Amino acid sequence: MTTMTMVKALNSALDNAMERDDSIILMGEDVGVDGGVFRVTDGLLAKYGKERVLDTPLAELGIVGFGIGMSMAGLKAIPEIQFQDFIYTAMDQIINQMAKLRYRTNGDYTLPMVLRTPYAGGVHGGPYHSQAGEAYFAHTQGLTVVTPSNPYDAKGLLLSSIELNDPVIFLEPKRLYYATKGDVPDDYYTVDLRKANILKEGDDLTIITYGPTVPLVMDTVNKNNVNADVIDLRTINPFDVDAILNSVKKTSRAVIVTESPRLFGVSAEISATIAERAIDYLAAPILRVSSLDIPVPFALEDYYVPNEQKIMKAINKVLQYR
Amino acid sequence: MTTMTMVKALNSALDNAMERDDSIILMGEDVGVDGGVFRVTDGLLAKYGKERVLDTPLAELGIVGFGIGMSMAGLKAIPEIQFQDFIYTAMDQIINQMAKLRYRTNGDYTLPMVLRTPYAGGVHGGPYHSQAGEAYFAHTQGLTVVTPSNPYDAKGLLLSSIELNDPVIFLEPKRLYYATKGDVPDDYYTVDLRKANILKEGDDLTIITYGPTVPLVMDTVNKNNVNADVIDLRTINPFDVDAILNSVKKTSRAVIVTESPRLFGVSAEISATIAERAIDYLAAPILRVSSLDIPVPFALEDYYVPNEQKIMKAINKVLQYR
Amino acid sequence: MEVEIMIEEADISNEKVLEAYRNLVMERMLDKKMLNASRQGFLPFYIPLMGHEAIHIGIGLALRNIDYFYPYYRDFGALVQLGIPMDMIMSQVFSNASDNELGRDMPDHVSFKKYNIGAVITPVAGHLMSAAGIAYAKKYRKSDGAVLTTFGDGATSTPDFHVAMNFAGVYDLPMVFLCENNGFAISVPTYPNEEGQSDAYEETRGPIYKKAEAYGFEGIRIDGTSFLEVYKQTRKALENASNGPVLIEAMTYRMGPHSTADDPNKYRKDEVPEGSDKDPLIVNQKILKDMGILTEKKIQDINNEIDDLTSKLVDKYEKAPKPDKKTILDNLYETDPWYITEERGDIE
Amino acid sequence: MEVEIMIEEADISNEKVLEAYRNLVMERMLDKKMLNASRQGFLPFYIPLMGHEAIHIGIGLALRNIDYFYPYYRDFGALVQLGIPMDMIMSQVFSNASDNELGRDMPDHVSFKKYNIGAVITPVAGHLMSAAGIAYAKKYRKSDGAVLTTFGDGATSTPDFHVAMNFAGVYDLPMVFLCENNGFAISVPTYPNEEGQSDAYEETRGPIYKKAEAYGFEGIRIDGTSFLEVYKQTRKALENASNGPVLIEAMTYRMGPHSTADDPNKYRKDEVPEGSDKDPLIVNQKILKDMGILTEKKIQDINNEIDDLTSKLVDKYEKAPKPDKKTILDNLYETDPWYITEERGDIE
Ligand SMILES: Cc1ncc(C[n+]2csc(CCOP(=O)(O)OP(=O)(O)O)c2C)c(N)n1
Ligand SMILES: Cc1ncc(C[n+]2csc(CCOP(=O)(O)OP(=O)(O)O)c2C)c(N)n1
Ligand SMILES: [Mg+2]
Ligand SMILES: [Mg+2]
Repeated sequence: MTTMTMVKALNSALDNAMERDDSIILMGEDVGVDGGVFRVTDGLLAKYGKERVLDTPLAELGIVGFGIGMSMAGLKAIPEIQFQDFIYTAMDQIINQMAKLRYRTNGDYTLPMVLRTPYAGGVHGGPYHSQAGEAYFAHTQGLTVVTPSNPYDAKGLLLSSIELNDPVIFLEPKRLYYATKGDVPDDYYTVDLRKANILKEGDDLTIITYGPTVPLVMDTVNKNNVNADVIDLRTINPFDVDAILNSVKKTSRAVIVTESPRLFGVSAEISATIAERAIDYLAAPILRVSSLDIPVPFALEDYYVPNEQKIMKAINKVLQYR
Repeated sequence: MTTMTMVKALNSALDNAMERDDSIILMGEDVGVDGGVFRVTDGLLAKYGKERVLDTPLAELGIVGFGIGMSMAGLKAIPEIQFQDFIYTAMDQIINQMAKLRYRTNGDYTLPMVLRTPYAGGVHGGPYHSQAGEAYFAHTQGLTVVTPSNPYDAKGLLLSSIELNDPVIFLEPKRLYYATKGDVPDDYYTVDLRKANILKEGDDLTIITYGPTVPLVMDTVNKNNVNADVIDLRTINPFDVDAILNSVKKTSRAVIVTESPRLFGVSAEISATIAERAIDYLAAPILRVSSLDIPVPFALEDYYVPNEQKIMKAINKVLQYR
Repeated sequence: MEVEIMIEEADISNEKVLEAYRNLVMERMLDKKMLNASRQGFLPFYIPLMGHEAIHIGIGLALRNIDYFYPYYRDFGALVQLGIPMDMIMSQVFSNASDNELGRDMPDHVSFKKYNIGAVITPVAGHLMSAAGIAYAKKYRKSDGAVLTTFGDGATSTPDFHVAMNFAGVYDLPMVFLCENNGFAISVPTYPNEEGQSDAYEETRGPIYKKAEAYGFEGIRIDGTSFLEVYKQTRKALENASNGPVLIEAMTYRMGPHSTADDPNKYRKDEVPEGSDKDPLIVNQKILKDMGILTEKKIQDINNEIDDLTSKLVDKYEKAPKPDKKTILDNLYETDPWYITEERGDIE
Repeated sequence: MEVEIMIEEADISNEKVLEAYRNLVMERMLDKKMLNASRQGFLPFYIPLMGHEAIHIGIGLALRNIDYFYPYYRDFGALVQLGIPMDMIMSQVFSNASDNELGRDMPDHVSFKKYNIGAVITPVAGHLMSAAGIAYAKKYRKSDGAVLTTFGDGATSTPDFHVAMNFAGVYDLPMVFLCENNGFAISVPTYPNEEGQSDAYEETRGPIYKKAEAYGFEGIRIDGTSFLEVYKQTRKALENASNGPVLIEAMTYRMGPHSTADDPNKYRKDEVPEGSDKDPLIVNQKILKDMGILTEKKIQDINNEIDDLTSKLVDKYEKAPKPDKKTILDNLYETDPWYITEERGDIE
């Protein structure tokens, strides 16, 4: 057990996995000699060599496609996209090849691979280093979309993702990379991909969140003594529907907090699922707290993202609703 | 006024617009000499010449990007993507340049352009000629996402889209291209992009749908004597929130029908909006009818899409709910 | 990639050449009959092959059992020549219950992993980076052989072509890129028209084979109407691929429509009519006659035999049962998520 | 494109050359001071320029008032040389309230439509097809001049590079592609390392300037450390662009980190230290001395003058007010949709 940042926890996961399994190959821009722009792959080139840690040309389409081919051929690729904002030239590879390969061949080919990428805000990177595009992946049938909220989960979820025999989009909330440290086992362990984490129990309402906004929600709830169930989804698709419904049936009130813009985002699906399956239990509207429905503005990012005030406004509205 | 198919109505819209405005340029694969694989651009090369109707190399990224540049320079580009399924190599251009240009430059550049593409099923085209990916565009801040459901709207909405000083994703339900004919004025006219179309009024429930599933919903409702408000959204983003809320407040029950898969799709946003703003009026769960949450299977497409039976099941469940 | 191997070494004896010719005739005849099946509604969609037969047969001859083949949608004959069981090929084309893909993908979009054959994908060039990744796996595992991947002339305009060629160069991948240049991407000509001949712009100004230089490796242009030429050059490229990639531009003409949804009269005059000098069937008959392998009589005998065989084949697969609708939700993930389990309940 | 024109014809008199040299010094000094501002927290992010100055000044000299310029993020000095008001440039870099973009985009991501300058975009090469479209508009409208677009060496690996080069060839666009080859894309070298020197793979095997041949037009390699050379070659290319596109590979070295988030010591040794023979500042001082335009004394005078000027400039913009948060929801669409109107209520 060591106290470490999320970056170190992810690095440790990759190291543990690569040590066990020589079919694992990393690839991406600056992941090798440089050790990754956020240092997640630091030291791995030195340890595993340039056959297993590949600096690539500047082409996200190539990074993802190279990984797909390797995984088709029995290796296990872990490509990195330097910022999620740059993933879109690879979108055809992700939606049309990666996500559909198992289904369209009826399992003739399977595709165990983990596409890692730092995502969402927190580094004041403007419209192209801050995007929270999880909804694009969540709506793509065949992908598993995971996002950790703390160092322990980061390592355990990454190792579970590597074990999965299906493609994973692993979204790393870059605002949490160095934000806090946590106790993380040095050895190999996994965290169940299909189970949400109930971070706190309470009777008055249910707050559903994941990834980058989890610490914000916990701080807000603790500081304001909110008596809430707080659910960290961990996996966005397939999400843990039982954890959500059980809690909402208990509390009758729900608020969903995400960093991505609201419209047509992941929080809409959570809300719709509740509205479909637990309407009789509801005593208040289902509210969503999110970023504004605009691109991420460079200078005004702080006014763009959800904050304590906005979350408390929604909580109070839901709690006071009669 | 002429009775025509949706294809002809779209062709007529392009013809009317190009006649008026020599800044309009069409481009895409096989849109010129061939007249488009669905014949939407038939005859336009002969009439307007190869400077205004451009056959392009096989690169969706190029087709969209070329259009963006032209529209930045004061022209009005109307690129065509041959099938929506192939749009993803252009996703970076769409999400990062097209959608954000006005916002990130604070209006220094504006981008009047209409990206047309045949979408959704109906031609038995399998996983790559049938996708209904409207959710990807709806979640992209800065885009206007339009989809017509009949020949009259097709022409009027396309002309409104061409008039707009912002980028439009114009999704043409290919299953409706030749399905029915309708009366369409030969002259120029527009249909309001931000107003939903109330196709039918009724007191028992509200059915919200758009584009490819509109005729199916109308047939189902008529055949089964369902006493429903039927709302055709026409524009998915920004959708007409008042039309939805006014109706649901009247009927207390809502079913949303889309051809795209359900999870994290457009219907989730409609449901969430209702759950957020009209919960007190609801007498039943908000249900969604959609395609299955899988890629489109070639041989079994008929079992994949929504049908009368699935829609009636949801309607009956909502109506009988106590 | 430890999978069962069926691809045989090509022993280019006269018998082998004659067998290859028979396969070429088979492709031609099957093509017509499948086109016909499509007109009659047995096949909702079909991709014609006429003009490509010599490339296909040549590829089939060239591939060794150590190689991997990632085809595109217009490579039917290569599969036949490789010796993939006809039952697998035909079941796929007719989307039957016995299709190993269960009718999930379009006709000609095969996936034969156990024969080291990739999963054909519709988006043009969408497989090229997958092929590169497979080539990297070969290199990493130090296994023998190379990867051959095919694509059309239109594919060279795509993002994927550029990126895959560049990766192949940078990582020195054991890989052969084979472009089946049939002169058109649907209606768009590969190269500039003669002045005034058409109002279509073209795919590109640079000759395709020369594009390899941009990535630091060699490109060659070959005659794609002679299967022996295709065999020879492709085999050589595969054998040398351990020294790095090669691009081959095989020249031919698409003699039919692009697909059953296409009408070429809208945009071109047919420059290579069936039975003309440039028709690969005629070209190869002439070559084999000159070699003394084929006679007029033999041509007739083969025609009669294959006509019968292919009629029976198409007849059989036209009528075979389709996949059960209950299978529709299988194999999205290894383990069904809750919503797939729920949706199974909706498939009655 | 009827917009106000500021870009002046370059009259390459000695005065003009000296003014260009002053701008080069200004770029060098501003660069240091802005880097410093970034260390002190006044600039959250900054893209260093050292090594690129001669390319920038040369470009600024070459562009005519009939041309359009679509730059990338590392072209600060070109804007200065073009005569864009310093207030506009500096307000953008410091994301101030007077920035015409209202601080929406990152430093160096300018958008100056009225000066015929494109909106710089972060995704590498994401602007190349826009530049092609703008070139098409010029051609369609039969307006004079050409489009110049710049990008790094890493950009040549992208999908966008290939597609834009191909479109430029096919439509014979009046367009100059200028690659500022500084040897690195962050940590990845452009061309193969000498054996064993580094464990990094490279961007490409083919020399960049030769890639133009794949698209049917000409590519040239030039010395990017002499602004007169860059001026001459770029001007010539712009003048000839009505005959079709050109690719220019301008060779230099990135003397600083990639950005303020980067530490080059992690992956390379500095091969061109400041003040060394290959430093563009030194290179151009030497050239101008040889031409009799510059003396040691003059160099010192200019240094002193510009040092003062740039200090005041940075000081001023460091302290200028930031955009009002109330502006945050402006200009997503021409007409606010209901949800934007609603969200305005949340910005108190
Ligand atoms: C990315 C993409 N865009 C468009 C299409 C539609 N389409 C299918 S085949 C084709 C032309 C391909 O031409 P070529 O590569 O020359 O191959 P050929 O069909 O001539 O063998 C087009 C445009 C597609 N399948 N994928
Ligand atoms: C599509 C994309 N991928 C990754 C990045 C992150 N990134 C920013 S600059 C850069 C390197 C660019 O190198 P080059 O094109 O040589 O330009 P230079 O910065 O050296 O001037 C990278 C990888 C990006 N901005 N866009
Ligand atoms: Mg072709
Ligand atoms: Mg560089």
